[in-house]
Amino acid sequence: MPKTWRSTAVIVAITLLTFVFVPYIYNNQFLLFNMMMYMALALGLNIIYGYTGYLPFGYVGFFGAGAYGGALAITFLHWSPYLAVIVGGGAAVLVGMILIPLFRLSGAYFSIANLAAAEALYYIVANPHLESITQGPYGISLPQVYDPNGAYWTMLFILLFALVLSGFIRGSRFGLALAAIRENPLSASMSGVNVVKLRSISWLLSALVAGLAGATFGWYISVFYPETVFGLGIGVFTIVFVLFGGIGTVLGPIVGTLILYGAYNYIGISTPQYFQLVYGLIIVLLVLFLPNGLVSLAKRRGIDVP
Amino acid sequence: MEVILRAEGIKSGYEGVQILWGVDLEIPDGQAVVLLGPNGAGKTTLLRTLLGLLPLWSGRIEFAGNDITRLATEKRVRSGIAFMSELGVFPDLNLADNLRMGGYFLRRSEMDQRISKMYELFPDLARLRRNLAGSLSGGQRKMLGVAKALMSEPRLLIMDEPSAGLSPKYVKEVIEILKVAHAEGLSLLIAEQNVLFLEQADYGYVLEGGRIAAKGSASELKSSDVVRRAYFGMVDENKK
Amino acid sequence: MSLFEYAVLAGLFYGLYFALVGVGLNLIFGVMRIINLAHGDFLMLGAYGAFYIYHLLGWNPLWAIPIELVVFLGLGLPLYYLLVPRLQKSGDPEMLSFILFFGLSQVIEALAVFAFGNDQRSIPTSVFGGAPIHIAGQIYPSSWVVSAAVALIGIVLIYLYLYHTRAGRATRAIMTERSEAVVTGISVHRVSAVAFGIGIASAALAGIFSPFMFGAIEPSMGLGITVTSFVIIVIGSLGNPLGTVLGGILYGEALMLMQTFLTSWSEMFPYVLLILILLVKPSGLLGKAVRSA
Amino acid sequence: MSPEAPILEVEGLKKHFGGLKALDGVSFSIHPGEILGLAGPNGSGKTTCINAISGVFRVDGGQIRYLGQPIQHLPAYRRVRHGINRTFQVPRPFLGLTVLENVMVAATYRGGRNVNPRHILEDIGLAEHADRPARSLNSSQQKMLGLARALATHPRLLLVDEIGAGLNPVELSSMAERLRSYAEQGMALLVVEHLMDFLDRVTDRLLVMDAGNTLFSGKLQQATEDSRVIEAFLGG
Amino acid sequence: APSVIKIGTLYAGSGNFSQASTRQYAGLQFWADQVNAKGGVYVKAYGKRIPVKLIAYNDQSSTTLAASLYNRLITQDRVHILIADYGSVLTSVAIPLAREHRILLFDETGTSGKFFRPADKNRYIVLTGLPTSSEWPKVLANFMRKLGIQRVAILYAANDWSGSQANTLKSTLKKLGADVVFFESVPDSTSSYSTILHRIAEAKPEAVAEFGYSNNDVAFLQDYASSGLYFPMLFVPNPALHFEVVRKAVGNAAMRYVYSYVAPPLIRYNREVTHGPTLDAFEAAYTKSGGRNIDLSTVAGYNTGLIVQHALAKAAKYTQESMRTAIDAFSGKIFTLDGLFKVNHEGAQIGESLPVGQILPTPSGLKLQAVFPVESAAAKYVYPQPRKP
Ligand SMILES: Nc1ncnc2c1ncn2[C@@H]1O[C@H](COP(=O)(O)OP(=O)(O)OP(=O)(O)O)[C@@H](O)[C@H]1O
Ligand SMILES: Nc1ncnc2c1ncn2[C@@H]1O[C@H](COP(=O)(O)OP(=O)(O)OP(=O)(O)O)[C@@H](O)[C@H]1O
Ligand SMILES: [Mg+2]
Ligand SMILES: [Mg+2]
Repeated sequence: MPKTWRSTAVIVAITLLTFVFVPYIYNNQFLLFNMMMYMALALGLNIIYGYTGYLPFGYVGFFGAGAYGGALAITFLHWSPYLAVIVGGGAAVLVGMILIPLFRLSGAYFSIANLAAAEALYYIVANPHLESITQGPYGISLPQVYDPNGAYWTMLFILLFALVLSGFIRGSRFGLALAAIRENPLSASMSGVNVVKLRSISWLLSALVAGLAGATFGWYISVFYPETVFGLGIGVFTIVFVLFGGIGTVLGPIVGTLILYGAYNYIGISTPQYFQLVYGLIIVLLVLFLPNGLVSLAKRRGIDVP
Repeated sequence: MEVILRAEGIKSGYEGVQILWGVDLEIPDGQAVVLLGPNGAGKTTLLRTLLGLLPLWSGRIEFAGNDITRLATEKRVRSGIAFMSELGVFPDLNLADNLRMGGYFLRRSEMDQRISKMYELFPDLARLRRNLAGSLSGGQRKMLGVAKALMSEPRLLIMDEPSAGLSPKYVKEVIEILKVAHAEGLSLLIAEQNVLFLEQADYGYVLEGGRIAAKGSASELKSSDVVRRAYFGMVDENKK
Repeated sequence: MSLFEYAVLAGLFYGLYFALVGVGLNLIFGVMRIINLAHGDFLMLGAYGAFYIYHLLGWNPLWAIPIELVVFLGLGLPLYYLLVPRLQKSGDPEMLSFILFFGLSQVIEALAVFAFGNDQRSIPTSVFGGAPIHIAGQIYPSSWVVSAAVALIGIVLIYLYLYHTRAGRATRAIMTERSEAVVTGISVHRVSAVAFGIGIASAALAGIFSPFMFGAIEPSMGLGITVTSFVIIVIGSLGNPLGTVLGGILYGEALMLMQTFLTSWSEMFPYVLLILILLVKPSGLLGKAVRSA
Repeated sequence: MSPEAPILEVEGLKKHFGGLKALDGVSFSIHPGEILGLAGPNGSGKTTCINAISGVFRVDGGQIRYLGQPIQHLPAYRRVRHGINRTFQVPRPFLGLTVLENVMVAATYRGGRNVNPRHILEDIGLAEHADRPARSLNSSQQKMLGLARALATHPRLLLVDEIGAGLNPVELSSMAERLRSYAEQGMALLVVEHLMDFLDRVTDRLLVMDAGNTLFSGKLQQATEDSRVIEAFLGG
Repeated sequence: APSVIKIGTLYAGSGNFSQASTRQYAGLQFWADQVNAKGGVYVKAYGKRIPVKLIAYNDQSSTTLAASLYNRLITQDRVHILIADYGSVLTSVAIPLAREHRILLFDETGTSGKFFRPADKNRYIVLTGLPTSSEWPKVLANFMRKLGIQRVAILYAANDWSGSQANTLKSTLKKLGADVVFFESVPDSTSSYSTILHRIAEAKPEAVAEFGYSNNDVAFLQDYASSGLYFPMLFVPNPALHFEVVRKAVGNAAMRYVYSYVAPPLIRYNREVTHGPTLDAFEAAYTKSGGRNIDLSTVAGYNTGLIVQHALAKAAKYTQESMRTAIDAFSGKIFTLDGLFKVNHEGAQIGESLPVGQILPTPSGLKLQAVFPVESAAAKYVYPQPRKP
C-alpha cells in the first residue's frame, strides 16, 4: 500500500518541521516537549489499542518503568542519558513481557488487570524498603545530566520513530493482521495468523514507545517522585486523546493530542480558575456531539485518513 | 376477512442503503403467513421494520385497526405483536425467568396463569424450569422462545427463521407447537426457507430484491410457475 | 492469635462496605456497558451531603440516607437521558463512555471545589455513640459496624430488587441480552434509567459513610475510589452484582491482613491479588466462561 | 473408497466442559477428495468435533492425525498453515474490515501469491459487496464470507459447519454443487448439516452423532431407516 | 525601569495539594494587594516604588502540567520573580528549570532536603519559610527523652516529606538512647489505620508518632479515637500546618492532648518582628479583607512576599544574582511574622526550629500550645495523656 507510505512520509515531515521550527517563535519548550510526549504516547497506545483492540488502562506503568529504568542507569551505571533512554525502553519492554499472560483476558478485564499491574508497579517503586534501589518515596534527582535541549531532540526522535512505526503497521500486512485480531482473534488464527506472536510484538512495541518517552521525560524534568511518572492521569489523558482523534489511524492520535492537549493548555492559561470545569465540559460535549472522533468527520466525507 | 396487520409501501434500510422498496403486506386475522425469498432479499429487514427495530423510511403500518407507524417497539409488543428473533431467549436467565420476561407487562395473577398454561402446553419446559436458557439444546431453546413469545398473549407472532439450525426432529416439534397456537386463533408471520412451513401455512409472500415478487394462498404459490421454478423446481426434480 | 482474628473481622466489615462502594458501578456497567469513571465522584457528592446534614443542620448523618436516596435517584434519571442514549448511538459506546465520564468526573470535581472548597472535611466518629463495639472479644469502631450493617442492607435491597421485582428482572434481562430485551417489550430506556439512578444512589449511600471509612473527604477523592471499585467488581466479575460482594470482602480481607502483617505492601496487594485471580479465572470469580465457537 | 492414505484420522476423541462430555470417544477418518457428512441432534457435539480438529481448543483425550502426523498439540494457526480450515456455524467475520480485506488477511498469511482474493469473492458471489464492511452483511452473507476466507488459505481439509441453514432450496443445491466440486479437485470435506436432502446431494457417507458418541456410521440411505437415528435425530 | 514587576507563581486549584496550595496563594495575593495599595514595592536598583503584577496559573496538582507552566512563566511571561507552588512535589519540577534559566526560585514550602544539597551547588533557590523537613523532629526527639520515654513507635506514609521526618526521628532517638519498637511505612493513600493501630499496640510503645499528609493524620486520629486503644503520647504533624482543618475533620474529642509541632500562626511572633506586620496585625488585616482563617500556608505565602519585597529593596541591581547576594546579606538579620529568616549557602532555611506543642483544652475550646523547649513553652504539657472516659 504505497499510498499509506506516502501519507506517512508527509506526516513525518510536517511533524519534524513543526517541532524543529516552532521553538523559534514559541519558546515554552517544555510545553512543546509535553506535546511531543503525549503524541508519542498516543501513537504507542494506538499500536496496542487501535490496532489490536486491547485497551491498557495502566499504560502509564510502562512510562513509569521507562522513567525509572533510565534514571537507575544514570544513577548506578553513570551511563549517558541517551543510553539511559534506551535502557528505559528496555525496562518497559521487560515489564511488557512479564504482562503477556494478561492477554488471556478480554475487554474490560484486560484493561483493569493492566491498571492493577501499573498500580502494583507504582507501589513497588515507591516502597521505602526498596530505597537503596529506587529511592522509594524520596524520588529521583538527576541534576548531573540535566539537558533540556538534548531531551527535547530525543523526544522528537522518539515521536518520529512512533510515527514511522505506526505508518508501517498501518500499511503492512502486519497491520492488516492486527486489525483482524482486533475484530476476531479466533477467525484471525483461522486465517493462519499467529495471534499470540503478533499481539505480543505489538504489545512490546507499544511498551517500548512508552518506556522511551518515560525515560526521556525523567531526564528532562530531572527531579521526580514515583507519583510523577506513575500518575494515572498520564494514561487517562493519553487514552482520551487517542479516542478523540480516532483509533487505528496514524493521524488520529496526533491530531487528537494537538487539539485536546492544546485546548488543555490554553484553558489552563486563559481561565485558570475554571480550568477543570471548562475542560471537563469540552470533553463531555465532544463525546456527545462528535462521538466517533475527529477522523470520523473525514471518513463521513469519504476521505481515507492515513 | 379481517386483517390483523397491514403494511403499505414500506421503504427501509440501513444507513443510506435502501433495502426495501415499497413492500405491501397483509396478514388476515387468524392466518399463518409465510415469507419466502432468497438470501439477502430483505426478509429480516422487513420483519425488524414491522417491529420498529429499524427506522421506517416511508410507508404505513396498521395493526388491529390502529396506526402503529410511529409507535416504539415496546408499545407494539404491548399492543399484541410478539417477535421471536433468531436468538429467541435470554441465555443467562433461567427458563422460568425467561417466561416471566415474555409476559413482562402482565399483571401478577395473569402472569402465573399464563405460565402454568405454557407449562401445560410444553410439558418439557415445566421439567426444566430452573435451568438456564443458555444450557438448553437448540430445539428446547426454540420451544422456550415460542413459549416466551406466547406469554404476552399476542394476537400476532412474528418469527425469523425458527427452524434454522434445528435438527429435523426439532423442526417437526416446532411445527407442532405452532399448529397448536395457531389453532387457538393466533396469527403468524414467519420468514422461512424450509418447505415444511409453507405446507402448513395459509398464505405466502415471496420477497425478492426488497420487493414483493409473488403472493397468494399456499397452494396457489406452490403451483405458481415462478415460485415453483425458483424455489421448488430443483427439489422436485432431484427428489429421489 | 488475636491480631489475625482482629484483621479478619475488620476485613469483613471493610469488605462489606467496599461491596457497597462497587455494587452500583457494576450495575451500571452490566446494564449499560458503560464505564462510569465518575462513580467515585458521586460517592464524594454523597459524602458532602452527609457532611452538611451533620454540620449545618446538626442532624445525625444517618438522616442523609433517605434524603440522598431520593435526591440521587432523582438526579440519575435526567442524567441518564441526557448522556446515555446519545452515547449508545455511537460506534463504540463502551470505550467512549470512558472519555465521557472522565469529562463528567472533571466537571463534578470542579463544581465540588467551587461549592465545598478544597479543605479536607470529616464527621467525628462519635456520632454513632462513640463507644467502640465489642465483637468476638475484639473492639471495633462503632462507625465501622454501622457502615457495614448499612452496606449489607443496601446490598440486600439491591438483590431483592434485581431478583424479586418485575423491573429488576427486566434489568437482568437487559444485562444479559439487550437486543432480546427490546423485542420482548421491555422499555429499555426506562429500566436502564432506573438502574443508573440506583447505581449512583448506592454510590452516594456509600459516600455517607466515607468520612468514617476513609478518615476525611475532599473533592478530589473520586478517582482513587473509582479505581478501587473497578478492582472489586472485576475480582467478582463484571455484570454480576453478587460477585461484587465477594470481590469487596476479598478486597477488605486482603487489605486488612496485609496491613497487619506486611504493612508497607498493603495497598499493593489487592492489585496483585486481582491479577492472580484473573489469570486463574479470566472472567472473575463468579464469571461464566463464554463459548468462543 | 479412495485408495490413498486418509488425510485425517480421528481416534477416540474426548472433550468435556465441566461435567459435560461433549465428545466421548469419537473416531472416523476422511480421505482426500472425499466428503463425510456429519449429522446429529442439537448439542450432540458436531461443532465441538470441528473445533477440536481445527484447534480452537485442546482435546482431553484421543488422537487427531493429519497426513499421518498427530496434530492435537498444534495451535490453530499452524494447522491452518498445514492446510486445515473450517467455517463457523455462527459466522465470525472481521466485522470492521471490508469484505475484501477479510479475505485478504487469509490470503496474505497463508494463501501466498497465487491466491487472488477478488477471484474468490467472485466465485462465491460476494464480489459486488467487496468494499462494504463485513458488518453490513446479513448472517447468511457472513457465512459465505467465512467460506471465502477459508478457501483463501488453500485448505486440503475443509470442515463445513451448517452452511445450509437459512438457504432456500435453489441456493442449497448450488451449495451442494460447489462442495462436490471442491471434493473433485481433491479436497477432503467434513460437512455438518441437519438437512438430509442437502447431505444426500453431497455425499453418501454419513456419521450421526448423539451425546458425544457415534450413533451411526455408514450409508446415508441406511441412516434414514435406522431406528436409533430416527428416534434421536429425524423424528417420527 | 520596568512599569511593573512581574511575579509568577502556580497554585493547585484542584487535586491532592489544592487545600494548602490555595491558602498559600491567597496569602501571597494578599501581600501583592497590600504593596500595590501603597504604590508598589520599593526597588533599590531604580530608587522608586514599582507596582507588582502577580501572574498565576492553576497546575491542578499535576507535576507534568506544573513543569510546563513554570516554563511558561519563565520563557513567555518573562517574570522577574519566580515563586514555587506548595510542597516539595510541585516545587521539585521548578528547580532545574529555574537553574537552567538562571532565575531565583522562591521556594515557599518545598522542604525536601534533596533540593539543597551542597554537591549540587545550586544558587537559584531560596527556601523562605520552614526549615527542611528532616530538621523538624529533632526537638521532638529531645522532648521524648526528657519525658523519659523509652519505647517509641513510628509510622509514616510513604512520601518524601513524611519519610524524611520519620527517619530523622528514628536516628535521633537512637542517638539519644531510646528504642524504636515499631517502624513501618504505609502507602500514601492509606485511609484506614485500625488494624495497624492494633499491631502498634502489640509493641507496647509509650509514644506513637505518625507522619503523613493531613488525610493520613485525620484517618489515624479518627481510628485511634474509635479503637479503644491507649498510648500515653501521640504525635502527628499536620495540626501544625492547618490546625483548624484537622480539628474540624477529626472533632475536638479526638484532638485533645495530641502532640504536634508548633509553627506560625500557632506561635505568634509579635514583639520580635522587625520586618512587616506582626502576626496579630496580619491576621486582623487578612480576615478584615475577607480572607478565611489563617494557617501556616497563608502565613508562608504572605511571608514569601515579604522576603521578595526585602530582596528588591536591598539588591543593588535589578538582577537575579544581585537579589541572591542581597538575600545572603540580610540572612539572619530580619525577623518576620514567620520567625527569623536565615538561609545557608544552598538556600535552605536554618533560622527557624519547630517547637513541640500539645493540643490542650482552654476555656474557649482547644489550642495547640508550645510546650517544649522551655524557652518557647506557653503552657505545661500533660503527660501521660489522660485515658478517654
Ligand atoms: N446492518 C446492516 N447494515 C447494512 N446492510 C445490511 C445490514 N443487515 C443486512 N444488510 C443488507 O440488507 C440486505 C437484506 O438483508 P436481510 O437480512 O434482510 O436478508 P434476508 O432476506 O433476511 O436474508 P437471509 O435469508 O440470508 O436471512 C442484504 O443485502 C444485507 O447485506
Ligand atoms: N465452550 C463450551 N463451553 C461449555 N459447553 C460447551 C462448549 N462448547 C460446546 N459445549 C456444549 O457441548 C455440547 C455439544 O455442543 P456442540 O456445539 O458441539 O453441538 P452441535 O452438535 O454442534 O449442536 P448444534 O446442531 O445445535 O450446532 C453442548 O451441550 C454444548 O452446550
Ligand atoms: Mg434473514
Ligand atoms: Mg453446531
